Amino acid sequence: MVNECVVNAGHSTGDYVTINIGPSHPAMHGTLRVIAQTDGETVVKADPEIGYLHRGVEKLGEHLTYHQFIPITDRLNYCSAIANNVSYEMAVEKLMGLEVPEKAQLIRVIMTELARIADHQVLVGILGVDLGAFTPFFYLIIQREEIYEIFEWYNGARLTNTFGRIGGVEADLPDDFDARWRELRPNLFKAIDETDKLLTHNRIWMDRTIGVTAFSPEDALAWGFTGPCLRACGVKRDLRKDEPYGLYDRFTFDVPIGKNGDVFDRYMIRMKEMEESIKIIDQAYAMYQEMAPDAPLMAKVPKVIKPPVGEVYHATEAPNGELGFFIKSDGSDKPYRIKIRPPCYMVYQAFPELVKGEMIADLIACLSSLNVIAGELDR
Amino acid sequence: MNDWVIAIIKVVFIWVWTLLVAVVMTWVERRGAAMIQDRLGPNRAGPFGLFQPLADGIKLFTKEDIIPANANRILFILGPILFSLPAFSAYAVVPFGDKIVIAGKEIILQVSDVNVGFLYVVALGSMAVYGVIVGGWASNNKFSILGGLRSTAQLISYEVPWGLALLAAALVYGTFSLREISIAQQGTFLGFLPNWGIFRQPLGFLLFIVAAYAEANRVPFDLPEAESEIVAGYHTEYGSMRLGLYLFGEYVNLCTLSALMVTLYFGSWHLPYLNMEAFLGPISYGIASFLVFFLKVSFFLWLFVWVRWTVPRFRYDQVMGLGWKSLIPLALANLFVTALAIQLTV
Amino acid sequence: MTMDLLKGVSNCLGPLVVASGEFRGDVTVEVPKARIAEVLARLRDDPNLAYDFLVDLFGVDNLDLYEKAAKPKKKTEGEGDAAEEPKPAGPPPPRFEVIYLLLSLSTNRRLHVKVRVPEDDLSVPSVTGLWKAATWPEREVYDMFGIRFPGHPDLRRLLMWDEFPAHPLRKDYPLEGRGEERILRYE
Amino acid sequence: MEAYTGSGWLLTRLEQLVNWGRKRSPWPLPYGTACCGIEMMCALASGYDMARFGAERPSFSPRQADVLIEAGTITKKMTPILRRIYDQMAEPKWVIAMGACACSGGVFRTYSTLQGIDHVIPVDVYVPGCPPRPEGLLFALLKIMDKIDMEHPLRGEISSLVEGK
Repeated sequence: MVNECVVNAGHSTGDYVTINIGPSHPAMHGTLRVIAQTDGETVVKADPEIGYLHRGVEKLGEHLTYHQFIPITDRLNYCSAIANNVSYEMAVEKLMGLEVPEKAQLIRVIMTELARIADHQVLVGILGVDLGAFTPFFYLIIQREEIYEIFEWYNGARLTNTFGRIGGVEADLPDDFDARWRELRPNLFKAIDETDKLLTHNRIWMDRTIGVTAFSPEDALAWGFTGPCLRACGVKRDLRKDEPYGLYDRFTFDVPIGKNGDVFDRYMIRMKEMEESIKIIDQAYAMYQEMAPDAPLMAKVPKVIKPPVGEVYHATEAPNGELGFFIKSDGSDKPYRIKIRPPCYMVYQAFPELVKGEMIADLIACLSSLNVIAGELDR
Repeated sequence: MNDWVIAIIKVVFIWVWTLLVAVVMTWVERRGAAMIQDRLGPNRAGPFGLFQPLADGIKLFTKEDIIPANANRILFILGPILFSLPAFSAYAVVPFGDKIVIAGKEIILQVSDVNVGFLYVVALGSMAVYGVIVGGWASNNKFSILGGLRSTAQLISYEVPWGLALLAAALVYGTFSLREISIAQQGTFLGFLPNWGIFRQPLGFLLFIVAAYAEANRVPFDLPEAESEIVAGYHTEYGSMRLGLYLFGEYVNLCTLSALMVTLYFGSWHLPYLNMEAFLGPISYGIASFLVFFLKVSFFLWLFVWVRWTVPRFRYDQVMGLGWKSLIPLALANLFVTALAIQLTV
Repeated sequence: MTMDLLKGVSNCLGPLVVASGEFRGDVTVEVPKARIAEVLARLRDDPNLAYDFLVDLFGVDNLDLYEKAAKPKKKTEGEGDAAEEPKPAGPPPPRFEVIYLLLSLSTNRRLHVKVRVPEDDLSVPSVTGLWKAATWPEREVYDMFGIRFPGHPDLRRLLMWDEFPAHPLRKDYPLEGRGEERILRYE
Repeated sequence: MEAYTGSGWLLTRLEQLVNWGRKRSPWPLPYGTACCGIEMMCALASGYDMARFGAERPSFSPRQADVLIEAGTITKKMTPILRRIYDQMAEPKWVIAMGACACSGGVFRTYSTLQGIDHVIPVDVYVPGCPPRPEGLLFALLKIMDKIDMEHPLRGEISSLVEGK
């Protein structure tokens, strides 16, 4: 009985047709699966099935040392690996009670915000592709390549960066960051602007997104929404502002919020956040330039990290929302238990509620706008 | 006997020409998309990748031919043929130039000048939906059937404004023959505009072009094969050359629709303010009229590509809403106003 | 500040707090398992605390921790064999924990609420009635540890496939698995 | 008869033509499950533009695809689905295993991860890296083209036809 719904998605019952969408489906990003009961084109019931990318990251973490786990965090939300790295490192630093040098924190801020831009670019591009507009995706990807170049030239990897170390960062920003950033900055604005022109006021785009899968703030909070999806519902909550970690209390930036929590608001939040991130990078880089060139980059960290017995939870604002790491230490060099709180996990579980009564095309739009990354969803 | 030879030459010419344009269109589409998207596009097969469609064709021909186990075999085979044949046949009545005089014999550049060519085109246009629905149904796949259903609903809905827009044009020209319509577009309108259909029927043209995009299943109306929603729509289960026929039929369809647009609204082979017949020899005039026609068609073909890579796609209910709530009332109003104007002026 | 928080929580919960602790600013309170839903409802509705947001919910298996405490010299390396080793004498402490991470949106304070689940009674009342956000996390805990949540609307496996025979995040389950394969019947 | 069988001139030329067609039009089935999927996207997008080699029109329907680009981790839960997708593809078909996870399981030596997709489907080209750069994928595509060049698509069929008569 349990098997029948697996590949052939069961048989249609009664008046409804059961449609199996995924896991290999263009809009399912590889590993998601939704079993939808439809009445014509209207979705009566959608049942998401996850776990197709469950790689046992949490179990693996119990068998790796604290440092060895950093590369694994890259592969959680692979659109913005650096945000995960930083989040994990901060959790371990909290566990160890380490104080990270200011310069290292500034570099972290710069890199994390770049990663945020890269993440949002993917989301907006893919949302366009899923709604049938292919071209913005290409415009955004071109600029994303330039961000990748900065990452690559900082630490050798394009996507899975393994950025930073526990207690700081591994290297200073290279000398020509200034030149690269000055070249990249106008291009980023240009890409955002082009996308804006192509999509935002496009009548078809507005028809397809405004009011689609709207969500009330009360529901969003009950379902545990965080990040852009929560802000789209009109709740002003950003961990960078509300529980400032690192140096985020020193920067001035806005937290854009939406009204209806529909696909359009989620899209607009991302578009605006990209611009806010550029603002933050500007400020952080100005502060970085004032630092002494030989300022320390690492706190005093022992070779083998053996934190005291205890358990901590530390959350940061990842591009998708609150990314938290719960680490329980038993005093050895390996974590006793690592629990990752992925942002899109909570968002995606409200999916049946979101798409009920909408059309199949809206289901796809909604899924894209939630930015469900299977890597962190399934871990 | 001589007439027979000429007719056969014309048929072969138009077939080859349509095939060639459809083949080149696949190349234009890919390179055009690449140009719009800041890429290069296929450039390895032949010069500028011009032989890319050929490579695709060879590959599709030599690929394993799969008919799914649960599919309806006969209909599955019939689907692509039903889809691509009407597209070819519709071309028979579209004039692709004025006339050419060779050895004292006047040859009309049109396969056959049917006096109800108009109705013929409309009738064949609605035939294409059978290819889609038959293919979608025969595949026995839920995505295919969804695609087929979407296509049927869409084509039926847009047939109405399409037909009404055509009807208004027919009222203006007072004929159903596409050749006579073409000839009627010579000269100027109101003294300063070219005497083209678009100036006599601006709303009609808009209705026609929107409906044509829907008829051709092109973005923003590509719901029957909406990639991100229903995988590949009605041809999800089709591979090898059967898929090739579907893809190919689509481009032939585009050709026909563009030719129709030019014939009805853009003065067919006429250049604005210029009577080519007056200063060109009989043969060169024939060739020139064909070239002018072809250039105009190319523009509309390119427009199809251009639009495809610019706008997102509609949702199903929005397509229906647009068709029934906006286009049909507008088309009816257009028809009424046209009829009134003709009544008053005559 | 953390002391204030602890005081506020114990005022709110009274004798329900079995134990409490603080580490690096994270406050943890332990409450009896059977009354978890009541505790969380009280924390949520208390006007001063207003823990109105469930951040996460997850399980912890303490098997190795107790074994290490019982034999401090000898560290077990292979978790695979751990299950077969004799349990330490005396009544074993509850093996599993379920931890609820709460957040107050108005004050931005966080609280960890912990319940202990003994191996012979693997069930914790569901809190899906309080927060819908608990739906998948509870399913995941069931999937990974085998802890049941009576009152959950749809308690199925979440990440592993339905016929998977074990609960992988338990400490006695080897990292590389026991060679389970998924076999699907095609029609 | 000689021309049609063995390594006759006509057959060889025809085979070359068929191979050329297949080589220049490898439509991919982008099966990006994890991190490598993002790099695959980059390879398809403007910077690297896999379409130059004719590998355009990503076909998500397995019936229409030629090259299965398996980019990313395959978990045991996914294994039967991957197998089914491969089975649904029409011959001739090729498989690129992109990334360490697809090749060997990569860093995820865990209970839920398949240790290399070659346990379930045959793989033509392995691309190492975690994830590989888009250039790696392009190189794999070129390797597939080399492989196509070495094939004799018609030989078996024609000789069996001739001998059968």
